[in-house]
Amino acid sequence: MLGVFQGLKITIKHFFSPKVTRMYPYEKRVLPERSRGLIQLITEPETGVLKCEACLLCEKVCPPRAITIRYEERNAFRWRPLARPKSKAAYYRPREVAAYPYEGPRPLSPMVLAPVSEADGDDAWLDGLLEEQGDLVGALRAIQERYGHLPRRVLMKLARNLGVSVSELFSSASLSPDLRLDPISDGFVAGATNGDSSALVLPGPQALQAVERQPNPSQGGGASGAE
Amino acid sequence: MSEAEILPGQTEDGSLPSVFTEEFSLNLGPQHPSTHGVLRLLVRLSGEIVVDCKPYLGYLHRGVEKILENRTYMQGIRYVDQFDYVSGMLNEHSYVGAVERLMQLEVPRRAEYLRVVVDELSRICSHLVAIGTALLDLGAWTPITYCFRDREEILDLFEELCGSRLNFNYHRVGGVLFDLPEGWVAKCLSFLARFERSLDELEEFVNGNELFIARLVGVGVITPEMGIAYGISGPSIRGSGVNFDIRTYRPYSVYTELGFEPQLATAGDCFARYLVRMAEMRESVRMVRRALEGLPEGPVRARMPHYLLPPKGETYFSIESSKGELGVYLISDGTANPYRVKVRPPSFVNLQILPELVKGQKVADIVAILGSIDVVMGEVDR
Amino acid sequence: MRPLISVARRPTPDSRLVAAAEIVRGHLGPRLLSISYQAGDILCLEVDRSDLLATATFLRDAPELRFDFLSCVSGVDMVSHMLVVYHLHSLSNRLTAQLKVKADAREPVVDSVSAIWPTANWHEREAFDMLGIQFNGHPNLERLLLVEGFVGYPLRRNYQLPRRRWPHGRMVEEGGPVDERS
Amino acid sequence: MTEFVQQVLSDPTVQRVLWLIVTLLWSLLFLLTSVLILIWGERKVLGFVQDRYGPHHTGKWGLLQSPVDALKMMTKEDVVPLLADRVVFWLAPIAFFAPVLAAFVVLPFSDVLVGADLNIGLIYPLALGSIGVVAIIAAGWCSNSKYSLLGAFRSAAQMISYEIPMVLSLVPVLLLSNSLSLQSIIRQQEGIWFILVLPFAFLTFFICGLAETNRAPFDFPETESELVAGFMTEYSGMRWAMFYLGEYGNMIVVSALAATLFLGGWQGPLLPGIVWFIGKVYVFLFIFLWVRATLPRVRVDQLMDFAWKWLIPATLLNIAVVATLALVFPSGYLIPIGIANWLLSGGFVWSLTRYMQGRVEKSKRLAAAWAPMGTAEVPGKIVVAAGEGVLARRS
Repeated sequence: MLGVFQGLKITIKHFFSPKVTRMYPYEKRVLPERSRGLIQLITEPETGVLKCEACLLCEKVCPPRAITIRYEERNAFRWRPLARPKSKAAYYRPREVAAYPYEGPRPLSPMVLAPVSEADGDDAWLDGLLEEQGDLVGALRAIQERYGHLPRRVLMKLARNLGVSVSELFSSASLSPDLRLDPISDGFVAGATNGDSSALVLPGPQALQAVERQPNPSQGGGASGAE
Repeated sequence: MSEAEILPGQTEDGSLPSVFTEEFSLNLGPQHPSTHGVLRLLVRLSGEIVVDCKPYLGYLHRGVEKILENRTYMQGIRYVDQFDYVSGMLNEHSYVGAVERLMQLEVPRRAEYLRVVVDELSRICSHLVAIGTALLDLGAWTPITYCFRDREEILDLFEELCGSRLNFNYHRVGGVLFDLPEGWVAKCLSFLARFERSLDELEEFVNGNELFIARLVGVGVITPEMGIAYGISGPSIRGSGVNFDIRTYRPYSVYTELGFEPQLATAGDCFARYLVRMAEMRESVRMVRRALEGLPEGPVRARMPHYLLPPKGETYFSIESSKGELGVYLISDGTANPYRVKVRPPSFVNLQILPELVKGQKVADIVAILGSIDVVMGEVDR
Repeated sequence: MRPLISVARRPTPDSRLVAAAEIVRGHLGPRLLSISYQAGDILCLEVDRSDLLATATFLRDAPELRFDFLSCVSGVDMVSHMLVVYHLHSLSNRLTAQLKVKADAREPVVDSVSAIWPTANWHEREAFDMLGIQFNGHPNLERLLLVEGFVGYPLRRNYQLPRRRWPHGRMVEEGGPVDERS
Repeated sequence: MTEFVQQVLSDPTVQRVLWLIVTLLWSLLFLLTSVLILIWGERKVLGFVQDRYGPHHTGKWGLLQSPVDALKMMTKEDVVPLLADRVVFWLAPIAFFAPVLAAFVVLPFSDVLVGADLNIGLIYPLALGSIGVVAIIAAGWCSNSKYSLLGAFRSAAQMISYEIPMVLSLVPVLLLSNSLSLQSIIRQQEGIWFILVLPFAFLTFFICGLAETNRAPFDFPETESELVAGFMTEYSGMRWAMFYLGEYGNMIVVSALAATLFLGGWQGPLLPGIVWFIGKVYVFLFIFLWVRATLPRVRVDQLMDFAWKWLIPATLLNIAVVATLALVFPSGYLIPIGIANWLLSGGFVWSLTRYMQGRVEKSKRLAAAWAPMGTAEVPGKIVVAAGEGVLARRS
């Protein structure tokens, strides 16, 4: 029983020793400088210009392919002279900031939006659209026929014309099933890699491609042989 | 008496035995507080005694070996990190070591020393979790909180070093990612001093305690022959006196320079394995201290091309992870992606002996034995 | 493409490994298809499928070799053929060996070594599970990690991940194994 | 009108009935408040032992934790399994809680404040304790589930096999106080508390108390590893709370008994009797919580072994020793009995430690036969001899 009493001695010592709990919501820990927690778009501290230049490296290197970057050409003000004439500076289209209802200074959040570039595509036909169609859904269908889907840029211009928030347009567009908000894409195709190795009898690239097309013996057609 | 009417357990002449017992099966897991992760054990009991035990695996199978074939070497490190999620650094070291061995690459000495420091700290984390949860399954509520309190300090050190607390992504082919931030060495050395005192306290708490001895001694005995036949490695086999530690069996990195000594116990039961893990933590503390004191100057990473193209060929490289021999059999076909990565996870192999050990023991011992073999399901199911 | 990294000259194998190689070559003779050293400290052997069991028992029982610790059994799909690789440690002589066996690409059948090294049981079940390699004489060869009703062998080169397409905004999966349970 | 009331009040039977009502109210009040304190105390003590604060967000120091739990208990749905035997299902929690409340009548809170100073005061609570066993088996049987039946039989076996040493360990106290009524036992301890004279009896009594109430090292019915929650698996809501109340009530009864028998009940220099008594009860309750936070669970067969092979012989030996010494020294028998008892408890503790060390040595001897296997570059260092236990020197 001596061991039991020794155990009790230790626990009573801990009963009176200082505690290590950190009251999370009230005391937060200062994260070390290198901590890779939240992925954020950061802006230049002085000018508030986004640091991201849409080099799309993060999208390419992300192992689980979790990052997709949509970028637009931006020729607004830049501090650094353009290394290449046509810079791919980007801004990241936030969700509803365009419909920011309040006047006055906008909160400078990293998701800052630069103004919608006016001179892209002939959107003059948008202005008289509502009168022709008579109702909003008709206008949206007209846009759909023209572009194949409802591009966000056009929707925002339409909202600006109607003086209404874009989210109303979004909600009405998403109500009807045939209106599409995303461009049609052919999806993700996974393929095996190729390559050969002399030390090993590895299949050549052509052999691998040839193999890809044949179905797995136990796959597709009927019950598998091995079962 | 026709065949159909004989009840189970009934003798031929039709008389029922005095005590009419019937085996029944009990499902431990997969959502079970004391199986470490999602492991399901179908156990057939007759009263208290376990008649048969059948583990069911695959609940955490993510198909990492297939994913690794579609990722470049650099991207693969993130996936290898998630095998044994309580000691991330050791997994990375095995994958990165395999690629370096394939490329016959000389890693700068400072990087090797940093790898030893980080690996041994990660081993301490893993052993703390192993011992804490094993004792929790026996019903002792307090040791696990002492273990996790110390583990938090190590995770803070890792966060300062490489930025994250679970998926570290710190090892790179040819070295390590960052050098030590200033003030890190002092923090680490002070932690080691505090940690040794809390290890003494934990040992005082558990070693003499009659209840722990009653629950752990003589339970789940692995004889050396049985252990080697079942391919057990790590603290589980060193608890039976087999001197098989990859750091001295096939020395890699700078362990020989740091004078590493494998820790053995003789009894081969759950208590011996617990003692080996405690001794290994003390050895790891010595290793980290020696590595930090003798840290050579120099670059932290060899000069590597951005687009890594290892030569064609195959290699088998294994390190001593906290659970045992973590081997990586790598076949590369000269392209940016490995052709085949087969990982030899120690928990997967050590778990194979569980049904063997549990037959004939009591129900309450299943959890004690499982805790002493120290299995992490992320590594078993890959 | 010129290797960017200076590949150190091939390290010379250490003496004990060479001695072990002589013993193996002496015993197996013609049946030994190839013998080589990998980075100087692993003895690589290749044997035909038929005399795998004989070689395995020899490697385990020969007094100078005593490869009693089977570290890992891995299956590899080389498209032209299926490869089963055994990695062995000899705890008493501190040696490591690698034994390779080729099998047919579509219907791979290999003898099971679980009688010699009991640890091979789950290794072989996993190889069957992932690559469809049949192991004769295995106590209970069934799927280990994948679901019982899973169809197809994922680690085979011709295993096609299901392709995802988004016609009209709804995700559709084509190709890939047909799960007979659904 | 008033003399009628006086005339009624003066009637002894009416007085006794009124007094019993007062004791019922008083013991209910004491039971419920201390259960509330215990619910909060258990989590706080467990927390403080583990270097953390325990409940903190409900109320100032988490003080509202128990009312919140009670509220949760009431609002939770009261599930009755389909094929359960409804009557027994409804009756079992009551049968489990009633004896606990009944036992309060005999506890001496102060020299005046006692329900009924029965002359069989000591046996009464122990007898009520065994009714709890019947309730447990009923609960296990009627919830019609494999786990609860197994848990119920295990708990029943445990409580029965620990009741015997519990009663036997109290016999020496009777020998000294030669009276069963608790008040007189307390008065006997005027000069010296029995814990100083009979430490061995106290040690065995406390261990059996732990087992009686399914607490600390002996709480395997509620082990999450094998049986989900023992006989309480199918209960929920208020019914489960009744079992919970019953368990804490049992704890209070056992601590109260220990306080009266060994620490001299309401005796104490300055403060009034009742404060002393409640203080001592809470000291023992703290020990219950402290032991639960420290020790692991014991296996079923080890539990039975310990009871039958260690506790019962030990208590019988204690009775024999105390009885003979009482005969040999008819007058001043306190001192020799005290010395003998201290020696006995020291011997018991030491022999238990040695027995456990023996098992460790045995497992090492078995392993000595194995041939050393595996040669690495560096010969392995044998870890400190496997578990020399508390006497281990750290190499």
